[in-house]
Amino acid sequence: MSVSSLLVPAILFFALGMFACVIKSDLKFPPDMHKMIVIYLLIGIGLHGGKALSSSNMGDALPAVWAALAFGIGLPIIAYIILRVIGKIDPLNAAAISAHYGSVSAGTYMTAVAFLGGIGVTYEAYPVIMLAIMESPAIMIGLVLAGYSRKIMGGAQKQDKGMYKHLLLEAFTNGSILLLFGSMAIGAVVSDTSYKKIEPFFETIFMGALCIFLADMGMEAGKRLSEFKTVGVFLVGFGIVMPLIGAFFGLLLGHYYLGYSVGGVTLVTVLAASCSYIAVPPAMRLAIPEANPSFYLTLSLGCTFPFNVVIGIPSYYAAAQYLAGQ
Amino acid sequence: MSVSSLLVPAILFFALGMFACVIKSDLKFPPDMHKMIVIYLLIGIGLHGGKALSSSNMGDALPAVWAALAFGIGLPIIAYIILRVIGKIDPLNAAAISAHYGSVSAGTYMTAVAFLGGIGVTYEAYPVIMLAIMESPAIMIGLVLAGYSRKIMGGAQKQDKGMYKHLLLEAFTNGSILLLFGSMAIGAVVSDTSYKKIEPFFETIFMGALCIFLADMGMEAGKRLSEFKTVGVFLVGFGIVMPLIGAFFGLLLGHYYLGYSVGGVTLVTVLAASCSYIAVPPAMRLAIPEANPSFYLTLSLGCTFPFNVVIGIPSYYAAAQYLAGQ
Amino acid sequence: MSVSSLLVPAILFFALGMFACVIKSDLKFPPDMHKMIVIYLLIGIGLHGGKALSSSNMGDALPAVWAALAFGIGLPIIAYIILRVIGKIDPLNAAAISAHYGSVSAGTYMTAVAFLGGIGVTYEAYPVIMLAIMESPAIMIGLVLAGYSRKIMGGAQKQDKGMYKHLLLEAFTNGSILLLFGSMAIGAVVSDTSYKKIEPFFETIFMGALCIFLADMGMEAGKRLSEFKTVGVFLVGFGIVMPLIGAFFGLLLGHYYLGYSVGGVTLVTVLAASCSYIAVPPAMRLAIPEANPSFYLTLSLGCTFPFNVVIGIPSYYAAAQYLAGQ
Amino acid sequence: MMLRPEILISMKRIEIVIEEEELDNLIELLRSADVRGYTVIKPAGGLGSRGERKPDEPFLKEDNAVVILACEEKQAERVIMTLRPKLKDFGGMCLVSDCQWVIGPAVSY
Amino acid sequence: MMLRPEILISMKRIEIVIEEEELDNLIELLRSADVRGYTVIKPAGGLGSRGERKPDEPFLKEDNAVVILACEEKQAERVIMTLRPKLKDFGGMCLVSDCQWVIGPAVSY
Amino acid sequence: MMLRPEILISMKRIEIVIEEEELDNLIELLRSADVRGYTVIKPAGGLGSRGERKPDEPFLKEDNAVVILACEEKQAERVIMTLRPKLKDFGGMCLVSDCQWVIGPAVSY
Ligand SMILES: Nc1ncnc2c1ncn2[C@@H]1O[C@H](COP(=O)(O)O)[C@@H](O)[C@H]1O
Ligand SMILES: Nc1ncnc2c1ncn2[C@@H]1O[C@H](COP(=O)(O)O)[C@@H](O)[C@H]1O
Ligand SMILES: Nc1ncnc2c1ncn2[C@@H]1O[C@H](COP(=O)(O)O)[C@@H](O)[C@H]1O
Ligand code: NA
Ligand code: NA
Ligand code: NA
Repeated sequence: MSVSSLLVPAILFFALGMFACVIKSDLKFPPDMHKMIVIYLLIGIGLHGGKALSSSNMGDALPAVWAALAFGIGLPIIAYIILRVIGKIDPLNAAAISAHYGSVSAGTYMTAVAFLGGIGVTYEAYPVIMLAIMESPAIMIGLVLAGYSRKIMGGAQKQDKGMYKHLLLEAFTNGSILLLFGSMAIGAVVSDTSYKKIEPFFETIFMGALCIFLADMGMEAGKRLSEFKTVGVFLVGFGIVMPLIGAFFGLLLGHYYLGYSVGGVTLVTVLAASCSYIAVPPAMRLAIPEANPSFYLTLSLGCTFPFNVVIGIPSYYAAAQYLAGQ
Repeated sequence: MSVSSLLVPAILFFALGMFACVIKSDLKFPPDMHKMIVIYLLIGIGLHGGKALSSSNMGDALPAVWAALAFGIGLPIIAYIILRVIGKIDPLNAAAISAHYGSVSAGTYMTAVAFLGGIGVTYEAYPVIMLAIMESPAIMIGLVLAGYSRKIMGGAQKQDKGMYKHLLLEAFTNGSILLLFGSMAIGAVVSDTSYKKIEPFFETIFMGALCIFLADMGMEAGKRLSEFKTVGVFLVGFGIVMPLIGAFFGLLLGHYYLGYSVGGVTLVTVLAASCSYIAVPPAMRLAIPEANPSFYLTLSLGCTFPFNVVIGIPSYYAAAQYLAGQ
Repeated sequence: MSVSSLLVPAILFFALGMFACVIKSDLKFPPDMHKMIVIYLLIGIGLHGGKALSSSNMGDALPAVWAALAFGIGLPIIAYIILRVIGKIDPLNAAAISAHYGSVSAGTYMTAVAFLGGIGVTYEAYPVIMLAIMESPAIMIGLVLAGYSRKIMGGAQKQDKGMYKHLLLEAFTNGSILLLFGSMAIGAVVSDTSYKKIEPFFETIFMGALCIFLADMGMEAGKRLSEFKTVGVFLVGFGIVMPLIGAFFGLLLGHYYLGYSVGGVTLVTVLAASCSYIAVPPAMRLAIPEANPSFYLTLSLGCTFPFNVVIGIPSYYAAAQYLAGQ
Repeated sequence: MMLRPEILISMKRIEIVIEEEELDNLIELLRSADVRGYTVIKPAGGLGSRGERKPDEPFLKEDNAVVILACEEKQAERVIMTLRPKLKDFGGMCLVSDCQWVIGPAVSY
Repeated sequence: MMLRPEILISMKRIEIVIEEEELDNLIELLRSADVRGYTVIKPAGGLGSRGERKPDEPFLKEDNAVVILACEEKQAERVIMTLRPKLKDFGGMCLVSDCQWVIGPAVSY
Repeated sequence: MMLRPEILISMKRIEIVIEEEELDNLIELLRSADVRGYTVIKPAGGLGSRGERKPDEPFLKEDNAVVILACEEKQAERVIMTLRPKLKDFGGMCLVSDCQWVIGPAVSY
């Protein structure tokens, strides 16, 4: 794998955004621009996935669903144990951070898609289902871990039931998840003629719009770098080791259980290695107000996301190639 | 006409937006996104219309102008009589609501264009002129009806002349109307080479952008559903019957007077059946402050728009086919 | 050169925006829309320039750099002398205004590119380097002129060194400049395969997006027309004569020193004739708070920009043709 | 103030800051207390007992809304009494101060 | 307040809420009364005698603007006297209250 | 006000307007004075000793931020004393007035 595969425009724009932040440039994208691009990208990814699924065998999608649930439930538990046992992190912060690692980052996923596209590698249609599924179980596991944490802390079960119900509902009515599932459904049912009409907007210009999104994410990541001090060495390290652990399981399940191609295994690995910054942070803010948001946001945006985008994706791809014996 | 013609992406995204609102999802598009897409769509529709007109015989456009004026003046009067005589609605609310039905909904028009495009039906260039023309007379008829209402209510002619002048001016300097007319003029005069350069932005990706607009409109429509109670059964019914009355006249004029093709008759019918939510609501808010905005907004956004988008358009198309003896 | 070459959509949309403002239409684009389109256009222009440069001989770019520095330093000095000697403008306002004329307007440059594209004229890759370079020296010359002005006014050197450092830094970390340079670098290094993926977003739809930007700029220019009174006859005249002086030097350097084609000379002339409204205004606001912003903004947005867009570009092109003996 | 009572009326100014999600509930409550005028500013950021909120931070989706209302003292007491039982849930803050309403605009208090 | 008069000056705080369209007229009026400092927050929503206004509602295009200005009592009287004849047209509300200006920033009142 | 002291606490309301770029510095300062609650509204426009600022004007990039904080008198003195040396640099304005905190929300002052 040559250096040039790193020179994917999307990744370079991410670096540009981070650079702007590091040299304290006054570059700033309007906050609404971020929201708009996220909406656009989620719909685009959903439509594309739905279209691909409509021409795949839906029965074959089931293993992907199981894998997604396994990641969504298993990875937070592993993360929680590491944070508690090795890091001696207090239970509630550990619970909040862990939940993020059961979930996925649509931005990382899209960058991986751009990466694979840039080197001309194809992939299965199923990983996008995993992307859509994985936010919800992570939120619920977060709730369970928080409840467990509160119990071992001996505190009163302060959480009122109303909030639990609210959050369970939220795990399914969350705007981003809905947009992803909804567009997937739309992509699956519309005719080819209809799809052709919206393809220029949602597919042809997608990779360019992704560049602007990643420049913005680069600035967001850059902002968090300054909080590495408050977060501490252990957590920063965790933000790099945990995606590797996720990637390990991703490679295993992707290759041996799901039996996907190199491209597909790469995407599954990226999903397992990535960590949420869309649906989980606000949910944890609400579910575990005692936890410090700058911990999980710094880990998610400042460590894991940049690590995956710049180093992770090409490494996971190389590992997938190795497994496939290429 | 098969069910699949309903599966136009734009309409599905409208349904998705409404669904998000009904299940109380936290999905929310930034308010500026709405404004930006409206600006983009109006320019796109104008340019496309202008280009089409430049290769048509302008003399043949005149009947379309007469039809537009007939709708703009006739339909509000019919609406006012129904609201007053059958619905016993108070005069000022009746006047405000009526004005909306003389005008048109660019969103409905564009959805109809997407619908026709999806099933490969062509149409004349003239209906877009009607679209541009119809907002202004509706506002003026609204003023006249308001004046009449105030007189029959025996109240002092509280309306000051300054405001009338302001509103008449507004009917012509209104941003949306200006954008539509301006882009139409630009589309008509630029060379084909120049047009080709801007076509990818304003035409190729148009249908995709329309999907996002309709998802947003779906959420706006969904918000109004909860106000059906306050609005009452009669008005909700009116919001569905009045477009059918408009459609009836639209079909007649489109087929017999204008002599358009099935596609053209469908568009004319959609114009007659649709009701404004861009230029007329703020004008009526200013002209008839006594009227309750939640009445006309609920009717326009919550009843007539969804009805036209989901049920109206395919029905009007079927009726146009029937008239054409196909 | 026929009238039809003026009918470039971008220029017509500029006229439409100005018209909307003059007739006091309520047309208003969301402020964030302006920022977003500027970000998009700067990235697009940078990528395109970088790509073009990567296939050019970088050694040949050096003369363009010298020309850019000559303009950036020479033109503000000429402007300052004219303003002081002929216009009797007070030193600090003269310094602030002058700095703007050493810089460039990306909007004017893009309109010129659209103009050349519309009539099928090609151009060199180097002018885009000049575009990126010219903002910074102009800001620094502005600082020097301000220092000189303060000295001749006999006032205490009130400027603290912290601010100077801040502004020098700002001249290089300025968001717009960074975006332009960054995208240029990205455009230069990415592979052709990668570039193809982002081309639809950053190139294919560029000219259409430019139209919306220019409609917005037309409204901004229109707003300034009403301040012609306060600015006075001399300054308004200066806003039209100064670009001609710049154009004169632009033509000379473009044709004789740089030896570019007609298209390239036109672009160099446009750069020399245009005046900044992106990086320089906020820098001068900070560096010379005593100067009246409505002076330089009115000149830049209300006089020079419209003059260049509507009259300047085609004239500079005609002059470049004349020089080339065509 | 040297201005005469034909010009100024003594009133209370209530200023409430709560999370944006609760705004609809607050407004319903205000209406149930017959409030006829209020002003809403949002989004707002801030620091409180539940940590920091930044409208610029796109990842936490937490904003505040500021509600300002002017009314007569009697009405102010009623508003506060209506709000009190809910203030614990709303969080944020609720301030009351004295002010004078300049007579002129239509009465909306 | 235990703070000494070298630190605080007694002043008036005027708070005006009007529809955004009238903001330019209001500011012109303030300038004609020699006001040298004010702060504008917009868009704002609210309820008043002319119904509800919501910046989020894209279909009615009705917003408010909030103007806050601090000035000395004499100047406040002048501002109010200048505003009064127009307040009926502007609608909204205009409140006056006491405040203290912390000495430090450049004098802009 | 007829309301009893179980309901209202006398406090100070501090209202600061500065340019947005200085907001982070101001907040750091407030935190160094142990402030536990504040509200930020931005962008805001205005007029002051350094001319006009308009968030709508995309070419000058100059906005203000409004910071409101309620605290007890003691704390207010401390805040003001912490702010004072920096007020000249911040510019803008800083007002102090009396207000009453309606007891109910979690204590964040
Ligand atoms: N003492 C205070 N002064 C000003 N604003 C406050 C204060 N306390 C709370 N707030 C505002 O109320 C919001 C919610 O407060 P809380 O519910 O305590 O987290 C905060 O984000 C602040 O905007
Ligand atoms: N009593 C009040 N308290 C706070 N704001 C008010 C009050 N009355 C009016 N307003 C504000 O002024 C705006 C215009 O009021 P009006 O002209 O009465 O409709 C309203 O939308 C509110 O934002
Ligand atoms: N007297 C005042 N009343 C209200 N706001 C003011 C006043 N003076 C200054 N400001 C605000 O503070 C900002 C900065 O002021 P300055 O530093 O004096 O230019 C202005 O743009 C206004 O928003
Ligand atoms: Na994960
Ligand atoms: Na109609
Ligand atoms: Na120049």
